[in-house]
Amino acid sequence: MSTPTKQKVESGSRKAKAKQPRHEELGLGKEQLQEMYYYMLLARSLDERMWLLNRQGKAPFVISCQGHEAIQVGVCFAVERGKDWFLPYYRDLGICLCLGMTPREAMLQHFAKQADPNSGGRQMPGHYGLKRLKIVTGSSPVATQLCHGVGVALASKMKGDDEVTVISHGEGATSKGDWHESLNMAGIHNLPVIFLCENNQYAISVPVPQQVAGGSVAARGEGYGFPGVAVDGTDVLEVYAATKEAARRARAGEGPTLLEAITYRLTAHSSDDNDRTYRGREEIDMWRAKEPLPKFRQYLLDNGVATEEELAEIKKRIDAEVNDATDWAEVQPNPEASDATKFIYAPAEERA
Amino acid sequence: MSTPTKQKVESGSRKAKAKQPRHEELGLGKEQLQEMYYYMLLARSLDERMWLLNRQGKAPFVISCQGHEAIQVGVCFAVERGKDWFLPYYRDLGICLCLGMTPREAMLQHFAKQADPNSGGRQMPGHYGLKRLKIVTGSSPVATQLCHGVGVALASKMKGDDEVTVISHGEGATSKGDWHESLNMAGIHNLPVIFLCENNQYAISVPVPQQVAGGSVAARGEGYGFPGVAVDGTDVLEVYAATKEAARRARAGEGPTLLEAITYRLTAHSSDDNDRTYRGREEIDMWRAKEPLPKFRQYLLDNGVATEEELAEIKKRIDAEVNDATDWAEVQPNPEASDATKFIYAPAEERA
Amino acid sequence: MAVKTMIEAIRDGLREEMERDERVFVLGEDVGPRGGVFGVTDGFFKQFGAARVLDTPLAESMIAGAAIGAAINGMLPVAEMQFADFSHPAMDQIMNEAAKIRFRSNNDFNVPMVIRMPYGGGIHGALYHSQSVEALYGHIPGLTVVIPSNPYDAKGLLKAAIRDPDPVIFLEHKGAYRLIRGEVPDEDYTVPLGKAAVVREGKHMTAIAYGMMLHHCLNAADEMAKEGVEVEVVDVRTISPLDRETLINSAKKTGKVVVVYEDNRSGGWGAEISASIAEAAFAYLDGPIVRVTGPDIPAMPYNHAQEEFFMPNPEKILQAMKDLAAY
Amino acid sequence: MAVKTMIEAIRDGLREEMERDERVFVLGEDVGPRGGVFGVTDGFFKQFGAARVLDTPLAESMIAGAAIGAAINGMLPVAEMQFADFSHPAMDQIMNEAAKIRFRSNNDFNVPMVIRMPYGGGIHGALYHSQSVEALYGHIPGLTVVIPSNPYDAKGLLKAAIRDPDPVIFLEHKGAYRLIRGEVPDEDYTVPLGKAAVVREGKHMTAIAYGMMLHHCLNAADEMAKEGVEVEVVDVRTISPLDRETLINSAKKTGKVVVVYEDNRSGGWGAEISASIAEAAFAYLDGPIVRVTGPDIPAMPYNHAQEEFFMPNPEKILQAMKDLAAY
Ligand SMILES: Cc1ncc(C[n+]2csc(CCOP(=O)(O)OP(=O)(O)O)c2C)c(N)n1
Ligand SMILES: Cc1ncc(C[n+]2csc(CCOP(=O)(O)OP(=O)(O)O)c2C)c(N)n1
Ligand SMILES: [Mg+2]
Ligand SMILES: [Mg+2]
Repeated sequence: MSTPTKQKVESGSRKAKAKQPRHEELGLGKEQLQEMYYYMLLARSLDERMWLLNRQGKAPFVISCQGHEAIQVGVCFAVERGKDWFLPYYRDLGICLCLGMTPREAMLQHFAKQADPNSGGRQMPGHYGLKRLKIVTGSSPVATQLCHGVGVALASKMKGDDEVTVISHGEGATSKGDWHESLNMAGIHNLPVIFLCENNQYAISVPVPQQVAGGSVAARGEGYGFPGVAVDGTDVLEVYAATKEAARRARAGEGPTLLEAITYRLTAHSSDDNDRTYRGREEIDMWRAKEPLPKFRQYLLDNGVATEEELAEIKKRIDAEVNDATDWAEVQPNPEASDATKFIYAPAEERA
Repeated sequence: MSTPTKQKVESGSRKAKAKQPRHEELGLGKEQLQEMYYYMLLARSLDERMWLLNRQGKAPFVISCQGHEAIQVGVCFAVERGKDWFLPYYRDLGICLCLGMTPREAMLQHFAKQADPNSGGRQMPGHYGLKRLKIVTGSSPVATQLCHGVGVALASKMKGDDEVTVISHGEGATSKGDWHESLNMAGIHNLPVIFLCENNQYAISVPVPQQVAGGSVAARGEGYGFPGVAVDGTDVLEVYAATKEAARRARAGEGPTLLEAITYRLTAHSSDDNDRTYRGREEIDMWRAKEPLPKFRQYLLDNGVATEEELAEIKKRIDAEVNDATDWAEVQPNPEASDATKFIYAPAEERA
Repeated sequence: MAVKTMIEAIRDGLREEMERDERVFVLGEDVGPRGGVFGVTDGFFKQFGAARVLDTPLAESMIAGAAIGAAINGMLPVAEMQFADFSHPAMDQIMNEAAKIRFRSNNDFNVPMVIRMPYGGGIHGALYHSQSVEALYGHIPGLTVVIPSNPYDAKGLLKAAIRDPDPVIFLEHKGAYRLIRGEVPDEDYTVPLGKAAVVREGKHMTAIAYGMMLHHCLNAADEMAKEGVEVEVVDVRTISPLDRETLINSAKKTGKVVVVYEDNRSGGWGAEISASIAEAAFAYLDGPIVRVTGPDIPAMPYNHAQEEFFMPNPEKILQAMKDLAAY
Repeated sequence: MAVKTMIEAIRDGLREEMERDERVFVLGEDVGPRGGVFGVTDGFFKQFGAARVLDTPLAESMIAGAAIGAAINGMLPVAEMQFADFSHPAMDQIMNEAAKIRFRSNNDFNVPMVIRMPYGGGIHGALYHSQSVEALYGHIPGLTVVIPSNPYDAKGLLKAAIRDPDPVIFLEHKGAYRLIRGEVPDEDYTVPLGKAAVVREGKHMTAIAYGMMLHHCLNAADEMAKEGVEVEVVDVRTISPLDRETLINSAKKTGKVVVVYEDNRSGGWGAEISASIAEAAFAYLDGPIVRVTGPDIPAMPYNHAQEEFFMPNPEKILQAMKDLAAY
């Protein structure tokens, strides 16, 4: 697996129409674009800091969003944050930040602090869940969240709530029975779901040809009676456009969309992995050249959406936030051993 | 769900070419056709007798192949019996008979006798397994056999054995995770497998629109990178032709085929079911008119493959066999209570 | 009070909860027009419509997982596994997801859902329509596992389960569905989760059981009474979390304990009951803690003789009680 | 004899079996070029090639199910579940299929396969990389469930498992992989399935454990010895079928028993051990059968303090031993 294949791009980059920049065509203004860039860079910067802290021995584990930033930010900007549901997976730091998880909260999780709003330090980093942001709690077993998301969307439909549910996962997750059972159920009931596959070419060490028969995740949509759309996951605007259409469909009662956003995992699978055993330098370099962040940066400059100065300002702001989050979170209290027995069942007074 | 939709017929009934009857085009002679008819009628006759015995209180359970005979016989004649592997499901009485299970053996199973070669009376009727015929033991949990079949085919490939593996199942089974995981694995490794979906419109009471998103099982093949073919499952020659091609592909190393044979379940799901709660008389009548047996009978007569007398002779032979099997099996010894503890692990001398 | 069968009581309880609270809905295979293969949801499709009586595809993992999601988004799903034997594909969703969601989210999320599963043998169901699964689910903290033995408890426990804010596995013995009858009040009531019940008082010996086996114990206790041995019979009712207090108190009172379960012996739930008593009531025991159980064979055979061999019954229990009484 | 770690011994055993018998092959996630996430199959891809060191898609049910099929068609598959915590989606294939195939086919078919699973906690693996699953699989007759505690046994038991004609669940404690070292002979040998081992003789008390907990028991026993209490330590080794004879004999000899397991208490495998002893050795017991176990919480937390709270350790075991000695 070496090059990103664009199986079917149904939306995005409609280049024609004179010289109107793509973002204007999509109805996005300067402020929004700068904000998108901010979140992409914030995700990357926090992620890099997490690795640093891991190497310093301050956190036993990191799992990374690097290479996925354009997907995660593009998707979030195309739905209604605060109203729509998300079932992210462990790479979705960028999604959670866009939805409102603060850098301090991210670092509370990274250090497994008592105040970690995701799990109180019970789960590993990357296992998100914040009810106030409609981010549904996730686990480690791959693909289980697909079924939950379908249930969330079923409930929305039953209650008549105008909510879209975004369920994200890797391409490895598409091999699981839960993936299939969920797409089938969503298709039968025409549920307002966006199945977001962040295809980063590997499931730990296993490359796409050994994972996905036929090679294309998007091609599977048709078999369930709804569109499967492949987009360049390193291009935030393309992801945005495809998600916008998927969300429109969902809200209009037209049913689910399977969105395959193709990118590359820029780091090892996690801090426990050694990716030199299964992939080569050249492949990584080739993908480094297509990185989402420099690409979008260039777009902003080329199209006069941001100046170098503005971008430097954004970076400065982010650096400060990352420093603050790190320093602050590191000294927050750790969980108490005795609290381990809490929250297994509801307190007696809430029970029947 | 009312009419059999032919989504995509890639082989079968190529009517053109003058007046050559279809079976000749397919290279089938008179003797084979009569044998096919024999097995179809044998399956139906045994099945009917089993219901009778159930109503007489002589056997607690029946699950039926009625409506599936053309599929089961057509498939078997298109592969190499004795050499190829089968992973049937509980409706596949016709398959097992074609492969060499005798009517007496079928009745031993029906009465749960000690000498039942499938399970010694341990499993319910319809749970087949005869190693000498390369029929792999099956269970009740739907779709588990898909994974086993993929493993059997993987072993064939690893050993370089020229074996095709036929895995059959209902359309309800396509909703299970195991179904998907198996098709994906078979596609990745290009395994010599025929996935035979006997789509009889219902999974107990649940009709296809509530079971299969998009409505077509065959349409899912493409997503795994191999052909999905829908055929008229009431037409034994059409099933034969499609299976022949699937088997050719498998043997040539071209990989799996997903074969959807469309028919109708003519009986209730089982002797425990009451299908009047969920389907109407008219629908049943409409399908009765397309029944596989009269249709094939007429073909034989129209094309001079058999005379009324020959067909009457076949029926007579079958009646005698069914009577013999019933009478003989009924008086065979029942299992011993104390044998229930046998065959949990290998005897000590076979262990390491 | 009307006399009802188990299945009627369960059906009534479920229907009343659906009438009481719009958030309650059922999902599963064949629960719609067919009314469930045992008829528990008979008439529901007509009364509540397709949206609240949802025929799902044949996909147990999705059924459990979608119920989790619906519960998170404000509904109160009651999922049906057609047979407990087919719940295995959903074990990941039940054990790793439903059971752990409140805990892993540090109380941010909870999953108010019920999964009903017909279980148990003696009905010619063979290997895959006869299984007991309470030991598997009972082992997982975060789940509440319930097994009613009579119509009154069945209805009251089911209502409590539906109103409980956490996932409940509700196991219904298939052999008891139509066989066991009892009085059930018309008015609304619940039976508390987590409480065992002493259903027959006695001073010489304690028999502990649940589901169908409870009735076999009561029969055996009747016989023992004729010989002057008063057996106290305890209905566990909630498998997990286990009401150890009630079990241990009875063991302390009588000093002799028989634990009965239909599941195969090794690692069956009665092992936990026995171990709990061996640990907490040792000083009070006058004899070994005896178990009467299904044999350690992979599953229940279909043929009659071997099925009977598998099932514990009043005779087998009586023999064990007599032996223990004589200890 | 060379001193090896657990993981080296397991790797050697597996490699030697693959060299010895062409039918042996491994399949699982990341077992190929990556050599497994713990490195058990490190170097195998190069030595044996892609066909015999098969990187599968991320699909545990298929992994187990395809192994069953391959075993039926003449191969000897050794499947890897990347973590025991992810074996749940395969429980249907393992419990309902693999375990029951010889039985249900009346001895016509059998399934010579091994499923290896790293299990256990104390490694900052949190809820889903720390679980113990032996109670779930141990409960199912037809399966053989093995947990080695040291490199010698690990290699010998793995070889026996691969050569066994029935399905074996082979559980490897992750914490022990690199921590536990021991002498391992170069020549071929097996350790018999189904046999517990008395690894330390004693007369005052019996401690029963397996896997990582065995070492904690040995440590605690050392401490007790200083106080004059000789603890006999029994390594269960094969969880199921359980070698009751060895356990019960030791209990009869010492009269006092501590059962230790890392899994959460209720319905853990030690409950079966305790119940078996309570039933068969009652007359010999001088005290309650005590259990030292993980707490009944849904899973192991990630943060250090709560992880430590979860894990049994020599101190907790020592305390229980002291209390029991004083009984
Ligand atoms: C059911 C299950 N099996 C195995 C694992 C171990 N595991 C964690 S992540 C992973 C790979 C996932 O790959 P993919 O879905 O492509 O996501 P990516 O990490 O590439 O973003 C594996 C095998 C798991 N967490 N759950
Ligand atoms: C995992 C599982 N769930 C539920 C059942 C109960 N059940 C037995 S057959 C059946 C319907 C199967 O339908 P289909 O696959 O279409 O086959 P058909 O009976 O129509 O030939 C169901 C739900 C089962 N056997 N296994
Ligand atoms: Mg990936
Ligand atoms: Mg069907």
